[in-house]
Amino acid sequence: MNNETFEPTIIGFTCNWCSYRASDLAGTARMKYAPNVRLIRLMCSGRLDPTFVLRALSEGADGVMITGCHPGECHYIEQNYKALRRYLLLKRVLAGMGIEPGRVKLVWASAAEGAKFAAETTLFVEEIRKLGPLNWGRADSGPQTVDREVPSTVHNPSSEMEVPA
Amino acid sequence: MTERVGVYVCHCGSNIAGTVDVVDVANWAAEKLGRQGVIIAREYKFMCSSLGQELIEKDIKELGLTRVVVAACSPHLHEKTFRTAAKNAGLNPYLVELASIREQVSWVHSDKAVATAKAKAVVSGAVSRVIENRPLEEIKVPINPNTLVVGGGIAGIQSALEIANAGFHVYLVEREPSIGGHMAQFDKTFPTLDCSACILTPRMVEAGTHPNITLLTWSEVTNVAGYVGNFHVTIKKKARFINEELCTGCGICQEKCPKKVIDDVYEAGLGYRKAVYTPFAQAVPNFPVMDKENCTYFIKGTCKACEKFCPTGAIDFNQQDEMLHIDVGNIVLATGYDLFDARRVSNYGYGRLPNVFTSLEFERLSNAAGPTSGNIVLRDGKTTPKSVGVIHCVGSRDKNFNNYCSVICCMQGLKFAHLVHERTGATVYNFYIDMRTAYKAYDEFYQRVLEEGTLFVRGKVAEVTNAARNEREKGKLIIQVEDTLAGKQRRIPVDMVILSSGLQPRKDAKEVGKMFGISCSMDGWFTEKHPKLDPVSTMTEGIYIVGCAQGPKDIPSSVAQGAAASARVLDKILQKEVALEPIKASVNKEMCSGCRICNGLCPFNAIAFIEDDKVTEINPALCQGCGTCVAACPAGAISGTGFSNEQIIAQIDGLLLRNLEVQEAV
Amino acid sequence: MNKYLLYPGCSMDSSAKAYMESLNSIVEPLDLHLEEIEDWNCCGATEYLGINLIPAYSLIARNLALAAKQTSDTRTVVAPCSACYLNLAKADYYMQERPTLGAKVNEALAAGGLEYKAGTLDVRHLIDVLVYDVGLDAIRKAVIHPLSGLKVVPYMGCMLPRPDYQHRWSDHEHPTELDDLLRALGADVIDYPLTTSCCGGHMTQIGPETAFELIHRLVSDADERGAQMMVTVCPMCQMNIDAYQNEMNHFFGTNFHMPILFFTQLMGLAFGRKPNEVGIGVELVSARNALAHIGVEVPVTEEPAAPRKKDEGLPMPRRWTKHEGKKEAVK
Amino acid sequence: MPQMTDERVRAGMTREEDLSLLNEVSMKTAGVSHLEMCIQCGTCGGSCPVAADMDHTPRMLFAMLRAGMREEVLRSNTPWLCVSCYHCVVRCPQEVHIADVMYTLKGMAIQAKLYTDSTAPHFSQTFVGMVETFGRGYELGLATRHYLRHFPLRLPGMMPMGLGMISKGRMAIVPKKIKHMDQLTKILDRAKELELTS
Repeated sequence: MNNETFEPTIIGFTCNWCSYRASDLAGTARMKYAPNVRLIRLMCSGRLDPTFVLRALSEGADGVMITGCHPGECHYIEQNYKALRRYLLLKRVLAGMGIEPGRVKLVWASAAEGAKFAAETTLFVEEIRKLGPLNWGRADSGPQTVDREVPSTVHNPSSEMEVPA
Repeated sequence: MTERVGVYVCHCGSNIAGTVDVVDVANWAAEKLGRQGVIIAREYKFMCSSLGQELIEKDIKELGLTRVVVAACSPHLHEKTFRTAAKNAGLNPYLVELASIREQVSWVHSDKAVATAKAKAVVSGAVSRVIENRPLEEIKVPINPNTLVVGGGIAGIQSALEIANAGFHVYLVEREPSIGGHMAQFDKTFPTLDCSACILTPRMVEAGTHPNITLLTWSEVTNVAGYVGNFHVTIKKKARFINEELCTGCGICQEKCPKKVIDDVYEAGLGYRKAVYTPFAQAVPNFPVMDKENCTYFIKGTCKACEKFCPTGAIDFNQQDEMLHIDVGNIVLATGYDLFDARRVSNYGYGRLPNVFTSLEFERLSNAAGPTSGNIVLRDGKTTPKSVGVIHCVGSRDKNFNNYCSVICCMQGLKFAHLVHERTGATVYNFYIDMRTAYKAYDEFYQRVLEEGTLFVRGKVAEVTNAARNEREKGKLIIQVEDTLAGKQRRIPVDMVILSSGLQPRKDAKEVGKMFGISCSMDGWFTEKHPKLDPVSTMTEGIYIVGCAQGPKDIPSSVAQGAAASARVLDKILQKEVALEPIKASVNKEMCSGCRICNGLCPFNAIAFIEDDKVTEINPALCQGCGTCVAACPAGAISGTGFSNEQIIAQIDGLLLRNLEVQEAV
Repeated sequence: MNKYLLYPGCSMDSSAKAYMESLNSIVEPLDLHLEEIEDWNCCGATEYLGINLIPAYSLIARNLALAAKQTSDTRTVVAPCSACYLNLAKADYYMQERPTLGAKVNEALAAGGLEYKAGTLDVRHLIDVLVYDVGLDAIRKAVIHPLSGLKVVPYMGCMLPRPDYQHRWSDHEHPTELDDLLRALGADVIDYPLTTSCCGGHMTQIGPETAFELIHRLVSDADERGAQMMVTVCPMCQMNIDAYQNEMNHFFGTNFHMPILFFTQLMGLAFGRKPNEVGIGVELVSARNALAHIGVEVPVTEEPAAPRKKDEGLPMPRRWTKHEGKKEAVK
Repeated sequence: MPQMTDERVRAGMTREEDLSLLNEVSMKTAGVSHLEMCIQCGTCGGSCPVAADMDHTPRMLFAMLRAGMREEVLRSNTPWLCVSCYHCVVRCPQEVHIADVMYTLKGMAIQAKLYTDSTAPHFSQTFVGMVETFGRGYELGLATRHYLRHFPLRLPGMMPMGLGMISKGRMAIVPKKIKHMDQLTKILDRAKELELTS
């Protein structure tokens, strides 16, 4: 890792229909953006269990980007609204845990918005860079950690933060 | 760890190899991910080529691979290719994962070291995930061969005829008393100027008499349940107050009915009909309907003139709405469009200035069967205009109204110019922003209208006013516009203004979409499965969209879509059963606490609570696999195949390189 | 009770004092309570914005800041002048739409010990609160002397219904608020297609020929439609059409006599006030004859200068110019 | 070899600056200008009540902004004729804040001293001068100063009107001043140091 500028590691969640296709489009159009985000494809942003986010943050990610279809354009009709609700709640939970809520960001991107996906990714990387490394769950901040059991606070992906619809 | 994983890194020519050190990635995977189960890692020029696929198939057979990761392009491109390869080699296709290192890495980054490092992380994530993959089987469901077509415009008629002609049964449901849709209101069709009724009526009759078509007009779908192959549909057949068995369509009731009503639908408010009426002479079916709101008998309790004169005793004032329940395998939605309400553009004066007309009004005005028998006259009903202005883009391409281009308005405006010129000899001005005539023989029509002497002004009209500034303008409608090509503001006095209004989604499109389980775009049109490669399918299997319900389009495109959807429907019917993606949620009954949190989350009604067992169940045929309920279950009782918690968590850990023996700086 | 903070604007105690007087005459019958913003300053009209953006918005925002500080039981600021209303409303809106603008303006306000959080206040025009808060029914009830037989064209002007970022008006082009209100007073309201066309604004000052053209369009169309007077909601419109009508006539060789009054003046009359209580008589194009149609007698005051014949010499009190020179020196 | 006219030289040599002009105007405009969204439909030029007196319609001005014709744009009389009637603003299909762009162009023209007719800028400046001195508008002072400077010959013609206004008590002879003029001055002085750049 470069000592001069902090290069954050970010996990990005996309839905299969809009935002993953937006990232595909950014690729096809050869748009350049920050390389710090590693994507996980879900079928829908509604699939995002908030514990996935906590898991990512506890396992070394400095930020998590959640993306999905625009409100009203969800391929599962309205499930992205549920993602939105969970996201808002998650931010409060994070704040309660002493983690900057800005480490999690929700971005709507349609399949046509490759440019937006690229721009938002770069922007988010900058935001996380400003926040600095998270180092949650690691006593030593160094990356050379020998294969060890990570104290898993959130292993069981139960969802205590679900808001009943 | 007992899984045997093979990793295949694709060069994609130089598309990947140009930015990612593919050899390094393959070597790294073999070395660092060995403990995870990677027993072989190869790189190859083009993995998707037949040679590349054979390489994988060979390894599966010879090395006994139980999991495969292909680091190549987006799964949306070649996931199917590699899954099929695995299947050919005897491996369950769902044990293959794609790691996208082209769209998500090599094409979007330029620094080779950085890109290579990211590619390793992506491969690591895929390897961790694939180990958690489980073999899945496609789900087979039998298909009911009957089809429901909703909407009896030209798109719906076409769709119904194609399927019926192939020998399968169709229910064609139409909200209005007759099929025909907007096309039945038109006079001429661009660019060939075919008489609309002449080409449409035979199709309507064919649909009305086809042995394989059950025509349900004056009817609306009220409920849809089930899933592809097995939809259960409830249709409300509104009371016509006419006994269809007895009615011969002689028309005496209409003649005798004393109540005259403005016809807002078929005559676009420009003509009249009776309280008992068929909307037009060639209506299919030819039975009239009684308009309860306006019928004197229903209002005052006396009259019954129609009943008195009906020679067959077909009038039935006691008729009730009827609920029909039908089962179908596929549904085609051809619900059409609404015309943009031009009153909203108050600077164009529609509704305030009498001689401003909408496009649909002008269609009726110029139609030989319309209220003026085809005479193009002002609203006084007699004066022929000497000058006419046609305004394009009314309500379209405008952030104040509808953002999109309505596609047909330019050609429609040119058609109006031609008709006015031909029938009245008036001077015609057309005001446009951009002339959009992109289709076969369309631009030629533009040329023809130019040749006829229509005066084109490039500029969006600012206002239509009756505030004259001089004698020349007195008593006229003045069109104020910047002639952008001349760079000057002009005020052009005319007798008549025609607004080439845009199209917009049906006002109940959102609710209809919800009922059928499909979504609408921001603008309100139904969303297709893929804008280019699957324009008539939707995200809900077995539901198709055609014509203007999917977006503004002209008649040829609507007809083409109607036929295209039928091909998709026939394809489904002939397969006799349908294979569903096995990405489904299911409930572990042992763990379900019966809290019902998940119950309200499913827009497809796949989740049901079993009162007897006090647990929730998911109907796999209805489940679309979004996973929202999986994420919501507080007991962790719901799991989702293909995207299980285990898979996703493994992928998170893998992407963060928590799976390595020794963590490396990346 | 309807309570508001009042931002009168500069013209209300000079060129549009008839507006202020008539406004004062209707507060009591309508139970309106207007509390003037203390030490308000000019909104900059349409002039300051073209010179320097941040000072222009800071000038406007000082008023908002003062109002926000003063407000206790109302958060609504009422402006009777359309230009003031537009400036205040627009500043409030843009400071939100463009947060950097909001930040800069607040930086400037801080130099005077003030601050304003955009969105804190509702900025509304007088006729807006009369039609939508007080309501046409209450207005109808207060009418003692209906204006039946008075043929008026309602003239809304441009800065009131546009750009209307807060969506307060029935329409951008042909709003009906003024029509409805005048009808409630019993007047014969003529459909006036130019109701939101421009009176020329500051062009009377910087390009009189351009302004005369615009005034001519308005006055001639009103005349053509048989109006006995125009009714306005804006001091600038009133000023341009009233004070410059003779000049316009001179310029075009026409002879229009189209009085223009503030809607509050007609409200006052309808509520039974005397003409002199509602500022009638200070208009340069006299409304005397028009009001005679509804039996309102306006006492003869000094007649305004008659329209000048084209070949007539210019009445030119030279002494006055010198006097003016002295006034200049005061500055 | 085509001759290198001034036009050509300018077009070639200021290309880089050119592209910045649109953005510069956009940045300096209150609110979000949407200037880059213009589709050249002419709604603005068609709506404008004073278009006849403009040397370029607003639409043309926006095309020129895109083309980077800085000098021509700032010399145009168009912004000075704008009467702020907002007809174009509400009708613009692309939601361009046209009237506010006109204000921006006026400010830029004053700064660059590129306006051709000084009547309008001087009127604005005189008005602003009054406001900065008294905190309130002062119609009599404004009108006389302005007419003396720009329409001295018209002033006598306007006298009957002015007389009428004064005799009817509609024009104050003495200007009014706000109480806390010092506070307003401080605010405006600080504001003048600030610029809208992002």
